[in-house]
Amino acid sequence: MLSETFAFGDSPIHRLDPRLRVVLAGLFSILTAILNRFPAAFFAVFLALVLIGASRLPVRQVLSRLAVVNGLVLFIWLVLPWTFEGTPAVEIGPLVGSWEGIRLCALITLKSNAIILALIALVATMPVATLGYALHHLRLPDKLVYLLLMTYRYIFVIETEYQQLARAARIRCFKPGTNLHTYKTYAYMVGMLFVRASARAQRVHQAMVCRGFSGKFYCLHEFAFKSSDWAWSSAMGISLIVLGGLEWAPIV
Amino acid sequence: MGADRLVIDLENISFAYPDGRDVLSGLSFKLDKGARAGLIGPNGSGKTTLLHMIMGLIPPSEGAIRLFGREMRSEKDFHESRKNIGLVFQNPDDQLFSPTVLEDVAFGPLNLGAGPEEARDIALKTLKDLHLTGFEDRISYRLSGGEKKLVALATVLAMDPAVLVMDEPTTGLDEKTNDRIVSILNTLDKTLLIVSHEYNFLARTTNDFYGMRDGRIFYAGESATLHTHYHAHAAGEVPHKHI
Amino acid sequence: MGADRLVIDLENISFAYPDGRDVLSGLSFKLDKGARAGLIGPNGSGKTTLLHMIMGLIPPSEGAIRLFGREMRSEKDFHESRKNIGLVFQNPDDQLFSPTVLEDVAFGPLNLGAGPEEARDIALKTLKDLHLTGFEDRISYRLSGGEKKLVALATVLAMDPAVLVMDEPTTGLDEKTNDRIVSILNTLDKTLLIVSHEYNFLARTTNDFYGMRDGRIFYAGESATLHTHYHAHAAGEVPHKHI
Amino acid sequence: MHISEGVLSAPVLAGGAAFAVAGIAVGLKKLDNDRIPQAGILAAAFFVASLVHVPIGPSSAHLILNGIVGLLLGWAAFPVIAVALVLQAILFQFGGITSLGVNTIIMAGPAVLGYYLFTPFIARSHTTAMAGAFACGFTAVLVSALIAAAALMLTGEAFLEVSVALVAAHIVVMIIEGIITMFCVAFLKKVQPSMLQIG
Ligand SMILES: Nc1ncnc2c1ncn2[C@@H]1O[C@H](COP(=O)(O)OP(=O)(O)OP(=O)(O)O)[C@@H](O)[C@H]1O
Ligand SMILES: Nc1ncnc2c1ncn2[C@@H]1O[C@H](COP(=O)(O)OP(=O)(O)OP(=O)(O)O)[C@@H](O)[C@H]1O
Ligand SMILES: [Mg+2]
Ligand SMILES: [Mg+2]
Repeated sequence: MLSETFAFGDSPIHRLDPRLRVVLAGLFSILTAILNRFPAAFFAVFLALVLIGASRLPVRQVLSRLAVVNGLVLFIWLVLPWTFEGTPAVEIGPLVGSWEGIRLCALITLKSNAIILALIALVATMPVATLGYALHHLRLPDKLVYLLLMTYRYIFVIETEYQQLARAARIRCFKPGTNLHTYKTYAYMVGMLFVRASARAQRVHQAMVCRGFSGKFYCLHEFAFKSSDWAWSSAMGISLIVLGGLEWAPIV
Repeated sequence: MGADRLVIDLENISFAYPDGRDVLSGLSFKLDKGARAGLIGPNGSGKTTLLHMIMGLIPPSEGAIRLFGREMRSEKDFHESRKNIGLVFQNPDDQLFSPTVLEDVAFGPLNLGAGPEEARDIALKTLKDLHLTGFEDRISYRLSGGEKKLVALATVLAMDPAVLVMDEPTTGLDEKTNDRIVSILNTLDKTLLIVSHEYNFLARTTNDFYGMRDGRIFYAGESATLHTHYHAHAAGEVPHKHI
Repeated sequence: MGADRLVIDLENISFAYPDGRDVLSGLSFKLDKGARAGLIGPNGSGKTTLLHMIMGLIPPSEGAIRLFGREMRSEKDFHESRKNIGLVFQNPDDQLFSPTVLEDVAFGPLNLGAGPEEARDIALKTLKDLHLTGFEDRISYRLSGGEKKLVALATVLAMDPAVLVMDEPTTGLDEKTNDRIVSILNTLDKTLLIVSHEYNFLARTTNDFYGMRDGRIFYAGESATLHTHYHAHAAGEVPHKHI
Repeated sequence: MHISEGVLSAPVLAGGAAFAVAGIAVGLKKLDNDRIPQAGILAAAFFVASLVHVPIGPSSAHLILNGIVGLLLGWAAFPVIAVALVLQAILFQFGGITSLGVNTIIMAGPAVLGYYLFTPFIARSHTTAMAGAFACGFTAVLVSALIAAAALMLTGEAFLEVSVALVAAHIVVMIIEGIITMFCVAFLKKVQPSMLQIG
């Protein structure tokens, strides 16, 4: 089942102005993504952990989200060190792992985790609707914001529809396997989701028209920048400058 | 009973969906200001199609639609008439497309030109009138079926239409929610047109009944001509109403 | 009335959806072979949840489910029991996902191991029994509401289950389709469990009534204890039945 | 299919973002306000369908479906896929902010390509349409894998083997996507052909 696990909580981060959180997450991600030095990467992980701490999210669920990223990171670990030319570090049979390869993998690991942790702390802590309004205030095109909100509104409806179809198959003794019958069944279910989505979209559009919709979108939500937002902006601003400093300051 | 009292006046309407069979054929129907009418008919007889046609969502292949005494010719005409005729859809999930209840209810007023503040106030007041105070920040998709129906009604009432058209407002609802909708409808001072399969519900909310058959509407009786008869009923402890 | 005559035996079942409120709490329920039982309860009282639990689609948080005298512990157990218990969903759109009626009805037999030819024959025969001959190449999605309900019933009957469980088989259907479903059910020689809000329908198809309240099921009476009383009814030309 | 955060180099990320913005702009331009509900609800369906896991031998894979999305939406696939990726990032942390551009290109580029290459076949007779649909599903995933590989290679030559492994790991997925797309198109052609823009 879909759910917004982290969105509804009460913490200093949950109370921050959503616009600020989106901007901070963006800046932090971009800065971290282009880092190359270890001290900076470690500091990025540290900052992300501070944010997670401040957001008071359940540790176990945060860790389970990290598993996904680290699955991909693991894939890189399995290939890259052994194929990267450089100073040999370990040998397993015919395979030679290089220091340079290991260094690159370690850097990727730190950066990936730091960015995802910050994303969880800053953005996953708001309902998608709120993100939509924040993006609207940050001047994203109306159409894109509306597309996001519409998609968000209906993923739950359609997910329930999918669950029901999957149940309908199960009660008729459907057992998935590696065979054409299985793929055909899934393809039909997916096709049915699309057909019903399209029919629903037509009805939704009619409902919008009935309520006077004429192509213009409005936003009811206003945000207020509070003093705590200023405090967090300054603290994060300084931290990001330190992060940049660790990366770009000349080595002494 | 001059023409100025007619809010809905359909003349000789015919319609078929692209893929064939006639749904409406030579249908005529008049609804007076202040009338409260019920419409009954078998599945697929074209009730929903008819309501959508009144709202200007489907153009008739033949015949004339007059609303509030004016003939409807273009989308622009209907854009005006929709301010005065509100339709509650058969399925509330189609009607509640905004993430939160407040936005959904404010959507109509915003389109009618209200400012954000004003739309918000109208929405809050409408919710209050339907005893839905406290629902404004609820996420639409998480409401129960009955709550969704009530909020869908609120989205339409927020536009304060003179005519309220409802497509099966009570299917699948239990007696309590049913009763609540009945009592809300009975305090409204609007022209009503209600499609339903439930005689009981129609008997409690409307004054006149129409039936639908072979693509046409026929008058089926006044409330005064209602008759009563025995019917079988589950007893036991299950709570139920005797009317 | 030995334990071997019990087809469904639920003991002390409790369940809550992840987001909170208890839906079932300490529910017990027994259904004998050959019984025809109706279940009535307000919206959201957990009727659908209960039926899905019997099918093994939702695991109880507490309590035991015994079907045909065997305790159900794993998905594998349920995979077996589903051959003998068929569920017709509340919403036929959730049940039909194949492009054509024939493919939909043949889906169950195919999963039970029938070859394509055999599955086709079973499907055609089932459609014939429900007087749906000629429907095999129709597109399921485009059927009318009532036709969909009948095809959904066919998809389940094609698997020839000993027990038939139906979730609101008649909501939103007109009287004619209603009557048709009643007469089909009354010719079936199966154990029945039917959820419905319609007393009338239950009175015509079942022998015993159960109610649902506060997460439990209670016995509400036999058909013999049914009582009758007056009720308001639309007259006029609209066809309707007096029972 | 997506590349996770922290892997790609700055120029690749920036280039991906620039192309994605351009694609989204074209897509939005072709999408008038009246079609927003259509695109949004189809995006929701795409999002949900891509969570479906199908068995492959002892393992399983989730569906990608960008081929069919291309056939259904054309250029609108760009904003639709971008929105779906944003939702995946927020709800499950699949991907993040900086790789959003590249990932949009990886998924939406082949969708639009498939739309131009294969729509003509879909309208034809049964066999041709089925072959076209299979090719569309297969090619979309293949091209996605190739773009992802290219993004990695542009980041550094060290990723050559990772890229090769990535493409190789998706060969079975390509076949399955081809089959699923084929049956899905067969379904749509029967049930609602207007959705495939072939009346
Ligand atoms: N979009 C559509 N395209 C083609 N046929 C349609 C469409 N919508 C409805 N129909 C068909 O038109 C007929 C009338 O449908 P309509 O929904 O108006 O019936 P209804 O009286 O509202 O039925 P119900 O009581 O089931 O709601 C039915 O036969 C239906 O299958
Ligand atoms: N997937 C779900 N997640 C969370 N809550 C749910 C879910 N499905 C149902 N519920 C809630 O559980 C309760 C019981 O639902 P259920 O569908 O079993 O009721 P019901 O008796 O079948 O009602 P109805 O007469 O409306 O069909 C309701 O309050 C409902 O909102
Ligand atoms: Mg209808
Ligand atoms: Mg139910």
